[in-house]
Amino acid sequence: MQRRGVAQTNSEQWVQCAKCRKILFRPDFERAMRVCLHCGHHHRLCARERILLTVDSNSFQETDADLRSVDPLGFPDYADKLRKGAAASGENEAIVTGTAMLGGYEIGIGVMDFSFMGGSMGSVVGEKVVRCFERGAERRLPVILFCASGGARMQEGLISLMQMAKTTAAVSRLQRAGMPYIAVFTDPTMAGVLASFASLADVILAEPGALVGFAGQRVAAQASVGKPPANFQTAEFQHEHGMIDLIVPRKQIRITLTYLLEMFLPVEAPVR
Amino acid sequence: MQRRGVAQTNSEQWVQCAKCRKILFRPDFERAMRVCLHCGHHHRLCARERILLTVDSNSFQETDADLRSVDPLGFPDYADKLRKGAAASGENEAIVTGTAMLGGYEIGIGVMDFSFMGGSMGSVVGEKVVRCFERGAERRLPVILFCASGGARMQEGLISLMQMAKTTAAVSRLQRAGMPYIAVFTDPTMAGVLASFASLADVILAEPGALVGFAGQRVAAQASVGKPPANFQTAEFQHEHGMIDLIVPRKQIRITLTYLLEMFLPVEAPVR
Amino acid sequence: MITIFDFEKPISELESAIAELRQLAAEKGLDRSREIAELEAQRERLLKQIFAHLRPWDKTLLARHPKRPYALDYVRLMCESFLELHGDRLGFDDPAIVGGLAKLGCYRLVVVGQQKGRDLKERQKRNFAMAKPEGYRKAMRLFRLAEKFRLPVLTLVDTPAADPGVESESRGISEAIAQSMLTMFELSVPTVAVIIGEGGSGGAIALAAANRVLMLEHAIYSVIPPEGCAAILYRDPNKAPQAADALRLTSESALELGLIDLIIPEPLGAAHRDPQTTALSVRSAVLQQLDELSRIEPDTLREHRYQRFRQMGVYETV
Amino acid sequence: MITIFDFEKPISELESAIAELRQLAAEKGLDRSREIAELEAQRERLLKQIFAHLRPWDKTLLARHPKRPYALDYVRLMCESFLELHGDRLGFDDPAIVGGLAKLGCYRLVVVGQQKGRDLKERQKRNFAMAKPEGYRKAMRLFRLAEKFRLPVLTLVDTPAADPGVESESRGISEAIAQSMLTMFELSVPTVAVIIGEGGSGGAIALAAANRVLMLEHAIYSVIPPEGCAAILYRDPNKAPQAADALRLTSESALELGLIDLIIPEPLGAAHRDPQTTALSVRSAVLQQLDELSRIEPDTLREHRYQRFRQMGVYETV
Ligand SMILES: [Zn+2]
Ligand SMILES: [Zn+2]
Repeated sequence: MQRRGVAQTNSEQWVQCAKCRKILFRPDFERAMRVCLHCGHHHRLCARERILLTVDSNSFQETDADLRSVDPLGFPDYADKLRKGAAASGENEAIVTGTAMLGGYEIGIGVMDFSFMGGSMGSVVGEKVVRCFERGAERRLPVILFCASGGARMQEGLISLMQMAKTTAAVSRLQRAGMPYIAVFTDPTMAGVLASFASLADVILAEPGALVGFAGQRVAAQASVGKPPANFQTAEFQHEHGMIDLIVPRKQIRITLTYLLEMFLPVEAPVR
Repeated sequence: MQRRGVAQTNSEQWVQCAKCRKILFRPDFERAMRVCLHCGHHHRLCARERILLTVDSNSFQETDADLRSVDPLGFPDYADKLRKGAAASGENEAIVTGTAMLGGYEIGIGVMDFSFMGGSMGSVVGEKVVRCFERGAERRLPVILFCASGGARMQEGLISLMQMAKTTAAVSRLQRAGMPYIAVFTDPTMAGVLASFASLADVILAEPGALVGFAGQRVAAQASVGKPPANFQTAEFQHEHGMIDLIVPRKQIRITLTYLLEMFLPVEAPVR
Repeated sequence: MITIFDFEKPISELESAIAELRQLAAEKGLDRSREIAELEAQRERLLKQIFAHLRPWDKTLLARHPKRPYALDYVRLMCESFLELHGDRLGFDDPAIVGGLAKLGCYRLVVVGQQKGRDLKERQKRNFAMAKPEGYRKAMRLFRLAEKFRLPVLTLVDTPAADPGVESESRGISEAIAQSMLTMFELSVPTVAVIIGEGGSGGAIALAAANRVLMLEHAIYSVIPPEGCAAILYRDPNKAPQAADALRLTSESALELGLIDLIIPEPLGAAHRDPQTTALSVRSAVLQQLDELSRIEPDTLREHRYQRFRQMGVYETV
Repeated sequence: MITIFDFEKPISELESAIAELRQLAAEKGLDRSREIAELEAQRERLLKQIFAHLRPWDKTLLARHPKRPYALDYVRLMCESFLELHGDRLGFDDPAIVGGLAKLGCYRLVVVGQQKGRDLKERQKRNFAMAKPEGYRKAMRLFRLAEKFRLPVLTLVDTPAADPGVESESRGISEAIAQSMLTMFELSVPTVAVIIGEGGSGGAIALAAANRVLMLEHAIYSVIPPEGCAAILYRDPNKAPQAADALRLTSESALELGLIDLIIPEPLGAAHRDPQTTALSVRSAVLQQLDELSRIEPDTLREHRYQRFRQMGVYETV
């Protein structure tokens, strides 16, 4: 698989599209929210970029930034990988959470960052997701999660598997509070994250071309009789199969989320 | 389609199996509950026979026997068909309902009779089914329904379509009361009956080989790309496709129902 | 493609004449307005005359008219906004049923409807609005969303029947229809169904277990297609017109029998001659129902809905 | 088929010797009971010695042992009665997951478990206990039945993983796993999960979101199969034994980490050497949990279950 997410930097002024390989003028590329102006390929965003592009200006207030992963099993190279992940992403963990305003509505928000250890879910990601849902239930905030993850974090062993159950339980909290939960699948949304809180949203949006699936492509192909279809494990495939409500180009995500909040959030009874 | 349900009478002593065509000694055949001793084909039973074979002796008390169909649309030949149905079945309508004991448990029971206008559901069948569920909800009785029907009764036009909604609504009444509802699909269970109250039971049993499906076989084949499988629209097909819990030979229906009642009905808290 | 039914033929002849005259006048720069006005008056008289005496079979043809507005046409013409949602979350997304979130007047709604296709390609894609189990399961998912967020539900019914094929049978089309009705009965939000075209048996009632059921004037609602009924009754599918009579599948009959609550009048010449006006009539009828229903308590709504269907049936006690 | 793992080899050699001696004694009518007793004592010593020092990889092999009792074996050996129910009511019935209504002591239960196949044919039919979406959807249907009739739920977990194939992906395997957990969290009846063999990642946790999670002594429970982990970690699937060490997938580790509640001891030589005794141990462990849980109020059960998983996770605050 090509490194589909990353636009190669050729110089300060120019970048190369990871898909069509065309050269793009960087200011244009950034203005297009890192969507290729030629082929429409949606390049990955880091968490902070996503937040900037999504919520109302200056409204984001980060929460739980003080949580750090430890190495509970003494797993080979885990401590090193955590350091490298922090360096690569500039974040302390694979998710940034907080509260913000979106289209004038107060929301709880979580944005995963694939550049921190492939967005994998260990104890800290699990805890931050859970706190996001719990905060939503307590303060009656809708929750919006941008997913980007290769799955559970193997380096925390069974503890990371338990994060699937823990985050799922927290979804049920928000549900009982009657608050909306909207998920946005970005490239990639896989395995343990897809098979837990991500798939349980009231409405699921996805960016075009995002990789979305359960098992690795090789494992899936080996376990199957026929050949996987060409668009296997893309957002488009999952949309065809009823798992995603809408494929939404990056530029329209903000307005789509706003419309959904407007539809779902309780308002005063209409005056007649 | 052969007249699969009916065992031909050759004489007082002998009958011919509708499926394998073998000749059977009538007393043996009746003792086997009209199941062919050679090929196991389950011949249709009329409602009264079914009740006799199912509930505890002398426990059946019929209800709503006083309801009669009318001809609300002035539909061609309907009045005549009603007369013929009554003559053929010895019943006033296509379902007999009541209360009874089964394995020592008090139940509400309804048994459809295919020999009355193909077990079709018009106003009276709908009303009797609804009363069965309502009685179950009010008196906290589990409800057991034996289905045998070609579908809605065309001769009552839209009124008969509404019986699908009406009986479905009544299922929700019983559900809210927390009382179990068990359906037994006998040959045939089709169309408007299958697509309403029949499919909504907590547990669904079926007799081997019963025809169970939505549309007529010809319509289904015409609307499909491939050829229907050999067992299309049999109880076995529906079982493979997750729509029926168990295929139960006629001899074991009583004991299976008793076990289910034992499992579902509230008992005193176990003593410890 | 222009479809002209027998009873529409004289009208369309007049319409052609009017169009020709207009063109001629424009080309030659002549004033033919008097003649045109006369022909138009004639057309109006003829329409009134013909539409005053439609037989159930004529209505069947109108309900199936290829130019008749479809569910998404109504959504577009009557709602302030609409966002379609997709998928049953079980492996499928059935294009024969569409649904989503709409604004209608002061209401936010979940709208679910059966959708026919306008051209051949879309018709095939939408399977002629014959929903498979996944269509009803998508509908149920949206109904549950409506319940969760306390949004009223509007369904737009327009289907010849549920899909009867092998695939649908193998995924439990009967169960899906039954569950769809059950889910509607369980809702505690206001629900309004409008039969906009063909209300075809189980496929239709699956989306019509609502607090209020309205019908467009020339829509039909039937337990069996007239062709199928004719095949059974007369052993001749060509006797569908007689079967349509026997089945009494018109809006007038449904209202008389107490099975629907209201007929929404169509413009003279039926909905396809003026979709805009038709949609506005639907809009105001639906808004009126919502105004009434939204004053009722959730549990009472459920109970009213139960009683609405509970009393349907005609029988005697001896 | 006889499977002898490396660490079991000396034992099976002794067992062969004992069997030979017995046969010889019987054939010749000789009394060799002293020699036999000696060999048996030796076997016992050896078993103790070997089983005192099992590595995580040995446990992995034991958990996958082809003679290990499977879900339906436990049901048969420990329940007074059982009626299997079938189908997800959505079009499928997955043989990889079995479920039904059982009596266990004074309890009536819903039992759901992953079921491996004993011979090649059954193994294929049951897809090596790798459930497809429909398996979890059948489980959910049975969970809801349990909730409705206030029956406690027992799950028996034994799967290498959920089915990862194209078919499962296309029907939403991820959604099914997530919904299965969610459904378990919503239950207000007591729920007990027992990891009886392989607790394979998402496929396992889907059935293990219970009030109490027990593990058989030699079962494993892991976020990833050791082979898969080795392929990533060492770029060599043959280094699975090292990966098993790193993953700490044994019952002892799970208990130490506070992720399970209890280890159910197996007979000397593991469950497959004495299924009957193992099943009775499972039975009494489950009954004890049910006795405790059935004293707790429904809402409290749900809250306890939430808190049980809520506190899982190891991190620091800076
Ligand atoms: Zn490009
Ligand atoms: Zn026979």
